[in-house]
Amino acid sequence: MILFILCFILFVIGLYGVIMQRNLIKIIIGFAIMEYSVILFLILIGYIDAATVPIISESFESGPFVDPLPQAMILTAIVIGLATKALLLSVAIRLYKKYGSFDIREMKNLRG
Amino acid sequence: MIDFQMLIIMPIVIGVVLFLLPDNLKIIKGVISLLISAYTAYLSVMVFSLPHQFIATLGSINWLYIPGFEKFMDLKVDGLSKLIVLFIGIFGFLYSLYSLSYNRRRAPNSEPNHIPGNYHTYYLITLGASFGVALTDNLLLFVFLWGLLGLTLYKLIKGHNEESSAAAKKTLVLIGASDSVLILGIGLLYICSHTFKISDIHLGTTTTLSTVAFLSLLIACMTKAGAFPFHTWIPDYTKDAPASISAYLPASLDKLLGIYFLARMCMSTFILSGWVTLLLLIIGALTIITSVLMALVQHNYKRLLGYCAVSQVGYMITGLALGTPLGIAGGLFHMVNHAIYKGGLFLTAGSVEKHTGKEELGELGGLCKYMPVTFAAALVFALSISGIPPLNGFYSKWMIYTGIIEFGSGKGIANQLWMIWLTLAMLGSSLTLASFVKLISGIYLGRKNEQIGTVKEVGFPMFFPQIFLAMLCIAFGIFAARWVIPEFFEFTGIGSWKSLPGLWNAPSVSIMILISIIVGFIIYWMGTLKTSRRSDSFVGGEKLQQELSFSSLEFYKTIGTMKFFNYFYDKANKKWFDVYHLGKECVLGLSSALSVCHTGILSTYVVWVVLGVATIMVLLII
Amino acid sequence: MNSLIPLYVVIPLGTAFLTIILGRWFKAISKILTIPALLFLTGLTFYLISQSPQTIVYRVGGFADLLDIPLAIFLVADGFTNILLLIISVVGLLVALYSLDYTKRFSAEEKFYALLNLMIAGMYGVVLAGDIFNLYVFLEIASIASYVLVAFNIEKQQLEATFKYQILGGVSSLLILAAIGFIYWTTGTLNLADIARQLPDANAFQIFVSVLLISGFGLKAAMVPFHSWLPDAHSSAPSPISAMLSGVLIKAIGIYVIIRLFFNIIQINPQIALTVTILGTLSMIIGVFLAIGQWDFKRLLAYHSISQMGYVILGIGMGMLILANGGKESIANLAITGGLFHMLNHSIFKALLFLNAGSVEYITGTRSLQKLGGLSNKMQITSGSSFAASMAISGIPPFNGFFSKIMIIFAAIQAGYYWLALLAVIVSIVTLASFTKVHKYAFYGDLPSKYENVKESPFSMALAMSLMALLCLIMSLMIVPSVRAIFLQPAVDALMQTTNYSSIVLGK
Amino acid sequence: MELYLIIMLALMILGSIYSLHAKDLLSAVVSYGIVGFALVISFLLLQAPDLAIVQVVVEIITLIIMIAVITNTTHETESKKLGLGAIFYSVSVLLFVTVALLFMSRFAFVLNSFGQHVTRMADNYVGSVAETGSANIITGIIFHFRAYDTLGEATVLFTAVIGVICILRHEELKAPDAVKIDVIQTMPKGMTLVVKNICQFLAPVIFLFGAYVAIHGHLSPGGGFTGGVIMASAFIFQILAGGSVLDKLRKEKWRLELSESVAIFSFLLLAVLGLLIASALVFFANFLPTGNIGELVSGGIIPIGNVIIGIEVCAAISSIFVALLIYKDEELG
Repeated sequence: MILFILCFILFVIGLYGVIMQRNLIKIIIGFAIMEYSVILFLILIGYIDAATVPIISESFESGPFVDPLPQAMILTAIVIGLATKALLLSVAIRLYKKYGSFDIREMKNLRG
Repeated sequence: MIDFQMLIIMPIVIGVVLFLLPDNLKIIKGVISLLISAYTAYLSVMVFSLPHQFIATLGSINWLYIPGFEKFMDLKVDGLSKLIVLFIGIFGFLYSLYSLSYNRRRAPNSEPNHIPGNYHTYYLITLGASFGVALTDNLLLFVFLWGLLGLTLYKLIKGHNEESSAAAKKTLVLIGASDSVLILGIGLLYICSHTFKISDIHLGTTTTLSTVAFLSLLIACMTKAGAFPFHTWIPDYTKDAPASISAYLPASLDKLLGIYFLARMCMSTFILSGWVTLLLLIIGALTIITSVLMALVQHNYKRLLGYCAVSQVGYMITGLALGTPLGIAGGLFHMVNHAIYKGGLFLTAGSVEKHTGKEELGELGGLCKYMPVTFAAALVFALSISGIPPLNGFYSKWMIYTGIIEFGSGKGIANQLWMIWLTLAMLGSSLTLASFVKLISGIYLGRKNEQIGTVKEVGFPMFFPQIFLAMLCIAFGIFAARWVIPEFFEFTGIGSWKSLPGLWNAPSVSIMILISIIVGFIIYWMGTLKTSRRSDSFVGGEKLQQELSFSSLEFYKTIGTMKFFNYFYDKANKKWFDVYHLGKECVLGLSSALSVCHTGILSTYVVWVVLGVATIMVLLII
Repeated sequence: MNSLIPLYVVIPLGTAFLTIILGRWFKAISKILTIPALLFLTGLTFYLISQSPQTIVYRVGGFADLLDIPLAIFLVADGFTNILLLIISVVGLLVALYSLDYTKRFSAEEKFYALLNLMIAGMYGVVLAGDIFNLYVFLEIASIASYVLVAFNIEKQQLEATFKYQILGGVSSLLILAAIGFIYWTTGTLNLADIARQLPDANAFQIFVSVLLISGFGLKAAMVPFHSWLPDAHSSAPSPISAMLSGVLIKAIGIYVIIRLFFNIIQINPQIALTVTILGTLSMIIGVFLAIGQWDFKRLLAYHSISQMGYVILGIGMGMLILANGGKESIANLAITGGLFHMLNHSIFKALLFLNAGSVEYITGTRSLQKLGGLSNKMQITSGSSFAASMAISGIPPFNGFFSKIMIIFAAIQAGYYWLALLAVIVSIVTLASFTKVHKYAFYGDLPSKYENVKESPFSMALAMSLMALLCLIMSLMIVPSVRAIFLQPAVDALMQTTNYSSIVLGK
Repeated sequence: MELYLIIMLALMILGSIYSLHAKDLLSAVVSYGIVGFALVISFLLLQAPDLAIVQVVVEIITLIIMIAVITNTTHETESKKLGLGAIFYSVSVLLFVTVALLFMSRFAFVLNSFGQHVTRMADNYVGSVAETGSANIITGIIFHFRAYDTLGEATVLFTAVIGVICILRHEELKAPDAVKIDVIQTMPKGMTLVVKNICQFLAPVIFLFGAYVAIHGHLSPGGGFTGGVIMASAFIFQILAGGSVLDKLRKEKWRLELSESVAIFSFLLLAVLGLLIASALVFFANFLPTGNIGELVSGGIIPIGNVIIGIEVCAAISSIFVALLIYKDEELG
């Protein structure tokens, strides 16, 4: 259970970063950390004691395997995460050009 | 047997067809609209001859038949709705005729007229929807058509400048709000009675639910008819809308329908309890007094007429609130009379406006020579609205006064206070007289203002409706006692006129009316006192008319400087008594408070999410 | 017929890919492909709806279930899905039509259409998904496409809006992913129907997952207090995109999933139902009060989206509450019908309003209401269609919004939630007030001298707006029982028979 | 085993705390990298080699992109603090943590504890993976049973790439080819000769390795995504080390964009072919013979899918990078 709690703490740190940081890049980092914690959480779920890598092989006895489904899901999630981060970074670099800084506090034209 | 469903269907369908025609066929559209309204007027006369309690359904028209929908399409003709249908038909035709000429381009030197686009479409849809409102026996169809009326009302005023678009906005907001409240009321009514059939509902206003339902419906009626405190759209609307539309909707149809529905509620749908009666009487009295006080100080004649239109609603509500046969009959009779003379007044105002291009009393004067017919009609209407015998306004007011006195003999708080209602009603009548002396003298008497160019009498299409309505006023007045009022009782099924013989000859009421007329002149004279002295020193031995024309201008200042009134006028100018304005202030205040919270900072937003999740968790953990 | 279901995803995706491949050589390819593709899908949707209401279950890859446990990813199209398919197709088609002229001023036009198609494909994928992870993936497609489209013109405000939108959208995606993890933890399955069977009865765990899902999808649906991204994103985006976001996206990836999950998958639960209803009510009120104070045309509309979605959620949440508390089914039916009807209506009139705002902005170059005025004579189609949409959203007859509004209010009254009915009425009044404000400042009043020579917007924009205004009227017909039976009733039935979903989908 | 994981998690927590508190953005990014690599090791410990390979390469690429962004903009972080707001924010987060932990403690006992996972759906996949002919169960799942998800995933990447290209496109450019940009800025000449030479030698090897991983995805750890990311890294190294001219980069970007879309389109075609060829009109039918487990030519369409996705991912990630470089030249240079 401690693993899950640590995972949750990692999530909270990421969240805290997103909330408290003023710098766009650091907000993105905080967001990425949140994402890591969720990814890790799913893999932790799928782990089974004394199970092997889910690859069928003739050389050694196959199974029991760890749950392959979360791994398949996470493979997708990692790619999605990469896509999101790339997009965020490209927006950040554009924002830097427009505002001359990475400070999110200055970006409040849209309010009210 | 006639297809009186066509009353509803045909104007709406033709209206939509006209919408599809190109806009530059204005005259053709006008003629089509006139023909349709003539046909519906004919149909409405036919409906008038139908037997009582006639039931039909809209769904009986083939192409409109929708399976499973018939029950929402019930129509029912009874005495009350017949009466309303007849007058809607007449007004629809007259005003359509009037519009033909009124909508044409004016004299080149005057301002462009502000006739909204697709005028005839909305005119006809209004007509059909009004017939529908009067005839339907299903609350859902009722609310649908009722809402449609609000929509056309909005589209029939052209927001050509800041002021008129503000008026349009205010109108739609108030009417739309009352429609929403109406929906709430109908929902509550359904809970109480488990039916949408109007004629099947008979509820006491004893439980909270039914009282709230009644109040919701009441608000809808009051807004539509224009009673205090929901009346504020009417003066704004009448000031900026075309005169034909002011006559058509706020002065005639909206009054007819609003009071019609109120009458239906008071007569059959609800059994009023003492408190509700008291509430209605207070509303009635307040409406009479506040609006007529406002009317006194207006210098735009269309606005003045708007305020007077509101004031008269007070009489109708008072009459209906009494709950006695005499009171209800008086209220309904007053409704009809009012629709006639107030519609007529707007028509005459429209004629004046079309030919002079002026809307301020101070810029006009002495038109009686140039527009004699209009002047004569206006005079009849003005005398009628002020309750001068033997015109129709006198008789309906008289019935209401008698009703109040009769009502006073009953037990209950509202009954005990009958003196107050009577006094206020009579005071209102006096003030109405005062304001109309001002109107007539301001426009028609006195010396002609040089700024106005040549003025001609209006053409036949405008001239005929005015005369016709004036004749109606006179006819209703002359034949009131012998024929109109007894028929009225018969028709609406309130009771028998002959059962109340003792009241007709009550001399006390006649004396009261006389007193109120005298008081009215005194008030007007008091108002002119100061200024005539000043104008004396200015013009010397000129004619009396000139003093009058001057004093009508200065009237506002005189009344306005009286200490007691001064306070209220001041507040009224700041819109303290305007429900719309108050609501607007509240909503905008709340809005800006919420808006401040949206700081535009991402961190805050994320914190909201976090707090939101936490709050939901806390709520669910318990 | 079943095999036509994948086309919903294949066709927009194929269009998007082809657009990028060929776009460099054939400039017009994006337009030539997009309109017929969406037209075809619209036709297909009507065909699906016209068939007798039955649930179509499509197993991607054709793998049969093993030991009663699904193996393939399911695509499920039942009555409720059909409604969403209808919304996406029709609004998508009309917005694409509108864009034909609107995007002429854009650079990288073909990418705009590619992204639009991707977003549409993502939304189709979400509403068709019968598998929670597949739903997540397609949700991401739709979201990421929308992130980009919001900032398509790379203006300062757009970038700012998209950054906030992305961070909050990302947080919501993570919440959803975590919820999927939790669900997988206990049930060991991803198939929605299977989850419905496996998920334990109401307990703390189920509620926790519900909280994650409510907040995750609530963020996508912009329910208060998760709404803060919406006004920024929807007002900054190019107008056709605002129309798609407000008209379709928040419904397809937000409201739809919430309704589907809490009716059919997670056992109906009074606490959750109450929470959803409260959130709906809050959104309804706060949204409208924020809206009325706005001076930015599109921002005002954006806040109304929050409010109107609150209306939808209110109707459906009440239905859920009544069902969960064992109240009268007929009232629940009315409430859900009202909610779904309003959702359908909102997609049309809100999309139309955004298109109107876009048209005004296209012609005058501003969307500040204070700088506009008197356009009703100059831009008759825009002002007329905007009038229809405004009256529809304010619930004035004979437009469609009136009927759905009346249904929701009546349902609230009949169920005994008088206060909710009162709030709904107040919201409808304030809505009306704010749209009369729009009309007063944008279309009525004095025409500023610099707009003396403006003309109506180009043909395709005007056509799309007129069609939508017509739809605002025509959709009123859905109140007619026979029409309702075709369009709305299957959806309501699918929701009302809460537990039937899994048995129908799994075939027993 | 659990202990190692705890250590890794602790490392991740420390790394993330430092990363969020570092004054300099570069060190923040680098310590963020530590978090990512700790995650890779955790994956290895958790018997997920596929993920570990993908994660390590994705991590490197993310770091490269981040560093590229930072070097083109600023290292500085804002020194201003949040003031009173910070207290409110902290309290809210604390509240959230407390409530969430309280809530979770209420149902924690009903969940399977770590390592005691009970599979349900996955049993079926493991049981029937033999029919796919794929030795790697994960590849079997993502290209056979859940190939539809993979289509979605590839589309997400495609969308993001189109998005990045859109957002980083030249602002003044109103129509893509109408205006010729006058900024003909050259890339830096690349790195030193030694690095260049080594890269020239290494890049093809890395590329080949990536291709190998992609092609053998159904047999060994890795697959289309993994292989694609590795191939992309080879490409990126070459550009970084060798340097390139803007015009050439533009052509490169277009080529990458094209190959990416062609690849993903052919993946879609592969899926639709199933719809057309398979008798039952099945979307994503594996219509090719599946062969025997362990052979290279087995698994039906799985290897084809792997290769296509490999190309798509490679092109996608490379074009993100190239788009960044072009942006740097056009807007900043």
